[in-house]
Amino acid sequence: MESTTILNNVEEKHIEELDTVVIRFAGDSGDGMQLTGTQFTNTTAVVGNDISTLPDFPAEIRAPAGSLPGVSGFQLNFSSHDIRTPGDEPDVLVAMNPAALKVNLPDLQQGGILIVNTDAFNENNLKKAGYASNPIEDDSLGGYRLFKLPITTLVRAALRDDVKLPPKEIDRCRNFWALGLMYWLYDRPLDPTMKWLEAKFKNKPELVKANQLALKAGFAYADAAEIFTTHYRVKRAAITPGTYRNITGNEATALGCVAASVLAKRSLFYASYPITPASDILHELSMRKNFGVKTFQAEDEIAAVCAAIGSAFAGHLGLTGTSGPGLALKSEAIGLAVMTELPIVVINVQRGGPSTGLPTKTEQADLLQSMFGRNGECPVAIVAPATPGDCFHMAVEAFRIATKHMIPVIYLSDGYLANGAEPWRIPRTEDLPPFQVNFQTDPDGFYPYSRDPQTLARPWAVPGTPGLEHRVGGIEKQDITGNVSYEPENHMHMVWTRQEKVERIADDIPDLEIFGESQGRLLVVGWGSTYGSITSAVEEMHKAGKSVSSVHLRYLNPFPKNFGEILGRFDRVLVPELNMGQLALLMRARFLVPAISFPKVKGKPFKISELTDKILEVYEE
Amino acid sequence: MESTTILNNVEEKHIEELDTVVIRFAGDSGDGMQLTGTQFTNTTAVVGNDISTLPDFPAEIRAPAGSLPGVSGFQLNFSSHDIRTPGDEPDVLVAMNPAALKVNLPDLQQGGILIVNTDAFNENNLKKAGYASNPIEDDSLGGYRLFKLPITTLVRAALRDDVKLPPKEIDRCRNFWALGLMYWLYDRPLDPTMKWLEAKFKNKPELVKANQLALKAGFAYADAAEIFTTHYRVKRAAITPGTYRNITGNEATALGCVAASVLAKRSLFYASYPITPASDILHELSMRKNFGVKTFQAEDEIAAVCAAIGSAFAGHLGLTGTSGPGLALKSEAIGLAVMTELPIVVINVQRGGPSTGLPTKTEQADLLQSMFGRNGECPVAIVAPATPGDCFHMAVEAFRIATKHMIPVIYLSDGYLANGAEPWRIPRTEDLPPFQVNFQTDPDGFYPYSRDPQTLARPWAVPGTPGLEHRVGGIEKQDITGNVSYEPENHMHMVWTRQEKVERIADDIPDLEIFGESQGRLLVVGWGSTYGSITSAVEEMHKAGKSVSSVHLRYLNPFPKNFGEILGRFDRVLVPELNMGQLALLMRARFLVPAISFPKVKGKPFKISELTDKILEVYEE
Amino acid sequence: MPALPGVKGRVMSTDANVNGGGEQTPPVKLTRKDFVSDQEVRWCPGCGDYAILAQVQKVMPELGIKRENTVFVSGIGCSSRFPYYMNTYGVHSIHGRAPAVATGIKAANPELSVWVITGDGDALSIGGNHLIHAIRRNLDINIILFNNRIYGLTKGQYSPTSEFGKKTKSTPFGVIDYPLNPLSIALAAEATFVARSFDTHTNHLQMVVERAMHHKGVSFVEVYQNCNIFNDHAFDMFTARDVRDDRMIELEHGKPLVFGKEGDRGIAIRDMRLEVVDLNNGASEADLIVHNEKAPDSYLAYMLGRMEYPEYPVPIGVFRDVDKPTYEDMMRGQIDEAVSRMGAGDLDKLIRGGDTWVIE
Amino acid sequence: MPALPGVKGRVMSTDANVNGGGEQTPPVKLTRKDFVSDQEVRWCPGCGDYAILAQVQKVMPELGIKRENTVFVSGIGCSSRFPYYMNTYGVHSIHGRAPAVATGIKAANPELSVWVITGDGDALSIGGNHLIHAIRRNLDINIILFNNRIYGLTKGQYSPTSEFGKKTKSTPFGVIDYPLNPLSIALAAEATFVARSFDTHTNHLQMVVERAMHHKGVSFVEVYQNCNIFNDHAFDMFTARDVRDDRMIELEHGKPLVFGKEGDRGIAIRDMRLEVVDLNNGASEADLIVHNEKAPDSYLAYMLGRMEYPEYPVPIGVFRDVDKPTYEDMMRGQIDEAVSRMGAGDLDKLIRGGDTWVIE
Ligand SMILES: Cc1ncc(C[n+]2csc(CCOP(=O)(O)OP(=O)(O)O)c2C)c(N)n1
Ligand SMILES: Cc1ncc(C[n+]2csc(CCOP(=O)(O)OP(=O)(O)O)c2C)c(N)n1
Ligand code: SF4
Ligand code: SF4
Ligand SMILES: [Mg+2]
Ligand SMILES: [Mg+2]
Repeated sequence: MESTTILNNVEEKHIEELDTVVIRFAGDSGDGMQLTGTQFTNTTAVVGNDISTLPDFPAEIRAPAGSLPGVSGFQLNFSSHDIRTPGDEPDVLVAMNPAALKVNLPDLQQGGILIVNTDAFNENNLKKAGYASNPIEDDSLGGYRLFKLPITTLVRAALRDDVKLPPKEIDRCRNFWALGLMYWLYDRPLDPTMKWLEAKFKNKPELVKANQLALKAGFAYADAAEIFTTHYRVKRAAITPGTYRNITGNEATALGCVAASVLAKRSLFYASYPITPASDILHELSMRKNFGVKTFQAEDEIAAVCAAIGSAFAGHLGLTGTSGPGLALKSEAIGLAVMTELPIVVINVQRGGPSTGLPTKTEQADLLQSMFGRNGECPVAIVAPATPGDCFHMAVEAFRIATKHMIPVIYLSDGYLANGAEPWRIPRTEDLPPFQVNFQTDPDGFYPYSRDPQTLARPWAVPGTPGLEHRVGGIEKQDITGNVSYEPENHMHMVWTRQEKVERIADDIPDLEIFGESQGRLLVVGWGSTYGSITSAVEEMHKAGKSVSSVHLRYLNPFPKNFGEILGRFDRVLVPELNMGQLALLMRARFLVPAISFPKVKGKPFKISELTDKILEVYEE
Repeated sequence: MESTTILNNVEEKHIEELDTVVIRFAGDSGDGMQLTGTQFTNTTAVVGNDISTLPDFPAEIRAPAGSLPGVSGFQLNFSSHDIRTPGDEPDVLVAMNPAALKVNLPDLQQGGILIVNTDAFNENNLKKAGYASNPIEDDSLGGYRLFKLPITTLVRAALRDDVKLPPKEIDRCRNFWALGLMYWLYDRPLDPTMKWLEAKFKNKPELVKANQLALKAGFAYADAAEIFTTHYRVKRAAITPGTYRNITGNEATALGCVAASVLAKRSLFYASYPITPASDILHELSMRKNFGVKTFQAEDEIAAVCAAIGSAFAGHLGLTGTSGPGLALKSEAIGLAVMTELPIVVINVQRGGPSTGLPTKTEQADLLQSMFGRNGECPVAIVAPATPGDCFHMAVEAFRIATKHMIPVIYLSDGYLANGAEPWRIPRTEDLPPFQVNFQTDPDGFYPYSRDPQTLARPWAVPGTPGLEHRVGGIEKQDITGNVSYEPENHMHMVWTRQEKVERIADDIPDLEIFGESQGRLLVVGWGSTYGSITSAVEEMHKAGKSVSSVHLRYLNPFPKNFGEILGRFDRVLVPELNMGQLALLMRARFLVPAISFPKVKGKPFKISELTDKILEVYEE
Repeated sequence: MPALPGVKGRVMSTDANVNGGGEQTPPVKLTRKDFVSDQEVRWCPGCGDYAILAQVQKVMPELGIKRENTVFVSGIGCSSRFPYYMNTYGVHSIHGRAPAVATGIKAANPELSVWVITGDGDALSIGGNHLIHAIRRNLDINIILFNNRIYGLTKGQYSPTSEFGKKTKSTPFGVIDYPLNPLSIALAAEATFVARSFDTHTNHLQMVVERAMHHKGVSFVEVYQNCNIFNDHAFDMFTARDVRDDRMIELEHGKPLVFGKEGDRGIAIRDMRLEVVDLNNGASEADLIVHNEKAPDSYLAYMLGRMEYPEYPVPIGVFRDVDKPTYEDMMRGQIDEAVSRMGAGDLDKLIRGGDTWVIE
Repeated sequence: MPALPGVKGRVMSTDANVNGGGEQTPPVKLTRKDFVSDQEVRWCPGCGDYAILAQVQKVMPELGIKRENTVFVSGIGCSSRFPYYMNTYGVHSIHGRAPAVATGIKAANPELSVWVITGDGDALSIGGNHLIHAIRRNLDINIILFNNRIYGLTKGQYSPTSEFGKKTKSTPFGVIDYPLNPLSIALAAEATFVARSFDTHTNHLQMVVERAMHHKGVSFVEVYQNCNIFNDHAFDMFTARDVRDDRMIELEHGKPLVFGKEGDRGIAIRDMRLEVVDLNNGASEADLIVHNEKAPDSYLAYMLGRMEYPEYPVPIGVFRDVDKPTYEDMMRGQIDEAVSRMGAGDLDKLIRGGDTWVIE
């Protein structure tokens, strides 16, 4: 096959084995860096490495070309063993313009490879990036292995004769040239991307040709040019066999909800008001109409959750999704769902707060809002996926719990999971745990608030069923009959019942699994999107022979049954969170453990190194 | 004076000394029981007893006459020593109809005095009240000292000759007849009420006459009739000298806000959307236009808080008020106030929840919503008045803190404080602590987010001031400049700064005072409206020689500085709350103390006896 | 793989009962009693709400809809207690949100007959936005707004329909907000059916409720309702029996706008203004506007809806009644189209979507 | 006792500066530059927002309002970034709530010139209710709605003004909601000033902004704005230079409704419908509607506001401009009245209100 032949004729050059590489592609929004990153990812997946990726979009507003806020980046981490994060600091940075360099250089490792498109380092762009002098001319970049390539010029040269496209279009092939170069550098085949281009531009043969030429030209240039003496090989990783795909958290969340609908044999009704970073779930689900999925773009978040409640009353899987500010707006209506004991799922893709905050950045600061952000004693169940792929599984779980226990469930994703991607081993439908959803149909002895002895769930009796006519609402209900009741004892009983319904979910969820020894000096407790970095950090501690273990919560209300008991088995408990210590607060209150909070609120995930440093500090103390 | 003469000619009858009496007047909404209660209260105040009262309205919807939901009650507790609650169980119940009897009898003390208007116990009314047989005929009331009086008949007889009013009007004088009777029974003068009637119905002499006659008739009847052999006297209490008035929590809250406006020399802007039990604050403030108070009935709670924020930006004292469901709706916008660091006060008169819940009942279940009910890390200051009169003081405090620290303050009242009344020693304006509110006016070196070194407050720079033009908003701000910033370190710094601003308020509020010994076996911790019952219960423990003390929090975020240290001095900590343990959760998380929660969520305040029982249980354990 | 929800037979199994109990089989004739729930009615004696409840309960059986296929949804307010008194399915939701809840119900199960009961505060104050959006989407739901020009449940604050200058608990010095006209708002929100009636005009009220029910698409009905506790006699000056004929006008499709005891006055338009003309001197029937519910534009309905006493007679009846595809039908249509174009969804295919690779 | 806030001299010390720097003293002549803030403008190259910003910054100095007395308030959206670029006071509030924030500012300090900048989603989707209530209260604020018929900031979902059937990120099968007409909504909400212009028509846009500013009371201005990233060419089919004259009509008070390159067409009304008539055959100027901004009723404005291309030319200009007392003036009036009736508030008197008794 073509690629191998290419690979052969480069054997002369020195090849070095690496087990992990972190690359970041950075350029202007218009430079197609996301595409470049995705292509490198897919090819790398095919080669059999483990991968984790993280795109870094500019903030919501499109910024002027060449400006700092306009910089778009894509980082990927690939390895011959399994990895769980996109990596702390890139080993390689490809910077397509000065702004990209300015924004991303601080992250590049000392001595890291730095590839820049010199053609873009002109007067104007340097000014936009706020460079007084040209960094690639002065020697401010001494600390890196700088490769200065006139990419634009080279692309034009390569395509001039064979391609009939306007100059503008030709220049837009730059990113594939850079991709080709990186393929050579890390010994990847070209043909997956060659094929992809053919499929992608089926009806634009000229574009296929142009980009394919650019790709090959980049590869050939690296191969021929003197500057690259070495290239690198990363062995395939030992990965569980199966069919894989790359998936982002938002994609997985949407797919999980569709799966729940199929498994439960109930139509999915998704009501949402667009908001970053949750909007893609709406976009994804709105394309799934052939699954009977109904999507409703509401006038605001309150209407969205209310419509979801209405659809649940009518027997659909009622779903609404938003981000922090939207969850705040939904809080009164979620109380109605608690009172009417209807099964809805509320997706909250957390972002930087408070208020409008940092809409495109990640954060975990809505846990306490999810627990307590409603008037009165108003408990709901809360789940949180740990990885992009886990979003699929936990979305199914959210609906399983909501429908079995007749209770609203809040599902806490975040910006990092939402846009981050990882290879995901695709499950087969028949392997998915089906779950039963039964409607009451028998009028005999029917009471809207009669209860299942195990779960205390009330029956789901939907309009259209003769003999089950009943009224629900937000005023306190008499147990069993569901009639309005202002009776003091009944109120206490119902407050207790709603609380107890949540507690009993603990019988229905898996125990926590401990990563590492089941007891010891330090336990690291995490939840949600920090799974990757925490687990990697703890793994390093294991390598260093430290008595450090970790547990990761995917069920936050109620807690898994064995949580308290596990906490008792460790001398110290450390809780890293992308907030000021919200889970830590709940743990301290519930178990009276002196849990140590390790907060980070910078709109970014934890670096493994930040965690290992903190772990050692607490460990040694 | 007239009363004395009256008092004289009853000397023959036996007089008994009591030190505390609890009376409840109960009848149909139409029977004027609230008025009767208020008159007895005022007269009793004049006589110099200490008093505490609690009205008990029917739920929001007017129910049909004679029905159970239509029952309206008014309880008052008066004494020769100082008291803090309306009392647990009435010694005397006046029931004007069967429904009133049905609803209120369960609370009456065994052997208590029960006065009923037999004329109202007809077929129809008995049916409406759900009585199979007539309770005053069968001997189901054996356990009480029952007095059966044909009040309607007696009133008609008394007024027949001298009053020209339609029968309906005449019957409506029943309540004053009953009042007269009670005045005799508890040895109160008639003339305050006589005078009040003259003032009240200035232009309706016929009504004055009718009611005065009824009042005297009731008094004379008791005096003459054989049935009452004894009457009672309650000595004047030793009360701090001063001018007193009765005041409800909602009145005091409104007055406190007006006072803050006068003290700070800033106009008050109150934006609110009506909701039980907060609406009276809007009604009260809308009458205060001559103080420059601007009231704005908004289209909803969100508009209300946003308008308050706007008014604060423009230099007014921005105030909004609501109850639990409304606070939920305001949560997103409160985040904007936190981000823009503008001083607003948010009044939340808590009611039974969740959702619509029990709108007319009291509860303390919005503490955690107030702490955490917003997206992101979004701290605000929280204060809570302890008594109706304290509402005045804490409202002033709320504005003092908000304006000095440039921060939103949530003020947690509840239905019990809102409608409950107590004699309030009226402060003199010159005795009130004035507080300075300074606007920035000097453009020199002005930055919208520069900070006061003590409080970290930013300057209040209002439109209309030349040279201070600046923009604020909900996106994360760069410290000092206030420019939009997505910079990671700045975000962490600002999250910390907003938190630290709240913490530093602790330097600016009084330490907790301990009621009882400063250390010992058991500390009872309360907050808000439970002050009266907790303090009374602890006082009983003191009488019983138990080592029990109490502290009462009126500042909930931040906690007073000495709180943690005090907790350390007691073996056990008990936290009674009208919720499922919300303050207890905060205490356990913050101080890791094994605080024991004593929850009551029945829409009613604690009875002193409930507390003493629980205290003893925990004490003995 | 399992049967696909919402695809096979288009509507999901929830609806089975609906179809099972389906419209096909001739409905059993029900009576008013069948629609009376076991809950004690809790309005003030003399409240206009009683009359409206009675008419709705009366009309229901005549419309031949089944109780089990009927859902009443309300917000919060005295009027919003309504669903408790109907022996059908019901949701007493939260303040202002009934249209949104109803949207979810109707979109989920288009076979249901969905009714929204709301008040002037519930619908036009806190709920104004949901109202206009539910209307513009033209779901086939029936919205009945009980307009008593006051907040009843919270005991007497002014509402968006309260008269300018009115003194209420929250406006001791008088209202300074200009009131909203519910009909104007509904029409501006592209309503396909707009009508008005009042509590004590029983036959007319029945007629309007029936018309609303029969209209396919959103129906907006304003009902003047007397709150005898906090806003008594709010409408008497034109609804009182003795003055009614001279101060109100009943709109009828295709008929000229005539009113008055003697039927001797009418409404004409003269250089872009509506005018009351006297048929006894000068004007003739030919000058009068002929009412047209079906006018493609909402101009006429808008104009008539803005007539107010004393300048004009207060109009009641059906202002507008035109047909447009409903939201739920189009939603279903898109699903059908998707299924026929892409085939019923296959979960395995879906999750394998995009680039995949196999690790052995 | 301390001076009473908001009473002595009516407006509180905050306003001192305003009065101090008062409208009395002839304003220093400012230039466009004075209104340009130091913040880098962050819209996509080619966005219509730039043109609107430029016109507003140009008009401001000509209106002679002071920077320090000007406040721009916005919600969330691309358009809502506007206040950052104005060197005045500003609040970039939260999504949909700008009218409410502006209400608080204006009511607190009526001396300020308050502007609301909002988008079609911000104003008509999440913010619809605040918009209509701010309008009906007739505060003297100027609301400019940037209508690009799309959600720009969130990258391309449909908005309440998006065309029926339009394919967007959230409607791959096409929009099934019927769009709202912003002018209809504003008029139904009792607006006293309603106008429309579009981004590239600089002089006209300036004229409209100036008119809005001079109108005492709420001013609602819809501006068609091109989002060249997510909804490019949305308005070209009638705003493009070459077709503009034939497909749009500029309203002018007191003038007959004439349009077309040759000015040979006009708008007439025939049995309750607007009609495009040809002046070259049949119709004469006399048949045409004469525009009247001052019409006491909003009928005409409502009708004209509903004209849409292709059936009609798209109207721009001032549709309605009538006078009504403003909310903030009436609020102040009630305060003045209260003070003159009861005397400036005395706190001691107040808290001693009601029955008191003395304990020695
Ligand atoms: C979120 C929220 N805000 C406020 C209230 C208080 N509230 C209940 S009903 C109502 C208005 C009632 O007026 P209307 O809608 O006209 O109904 P009516 O009682 O007159 O029939 C208000 C303000 C509430 N229940 N919930
Ligand atoms: C409470 C809340 N919900 C949703 C969002 C996300 N959001 C921001 S702007 C916007 C709509 C923008 O559209 P438009 O108002 O037309 O402004 P444009 O960007 O088109 O100028 C949305 C949905 C938000 N910021 N806050
Ligand atoms: S308050 Fe008014 S609207 Fe409410 S039930 Fe009573 S009469 Fe009817
Ligand atoms: S997305 Fe559209 S509206 Fe927003 S800035 Fe870009 S072009 Fe303008
Ligand atoms: Mg009403
Ligand atoms: Mg837009």
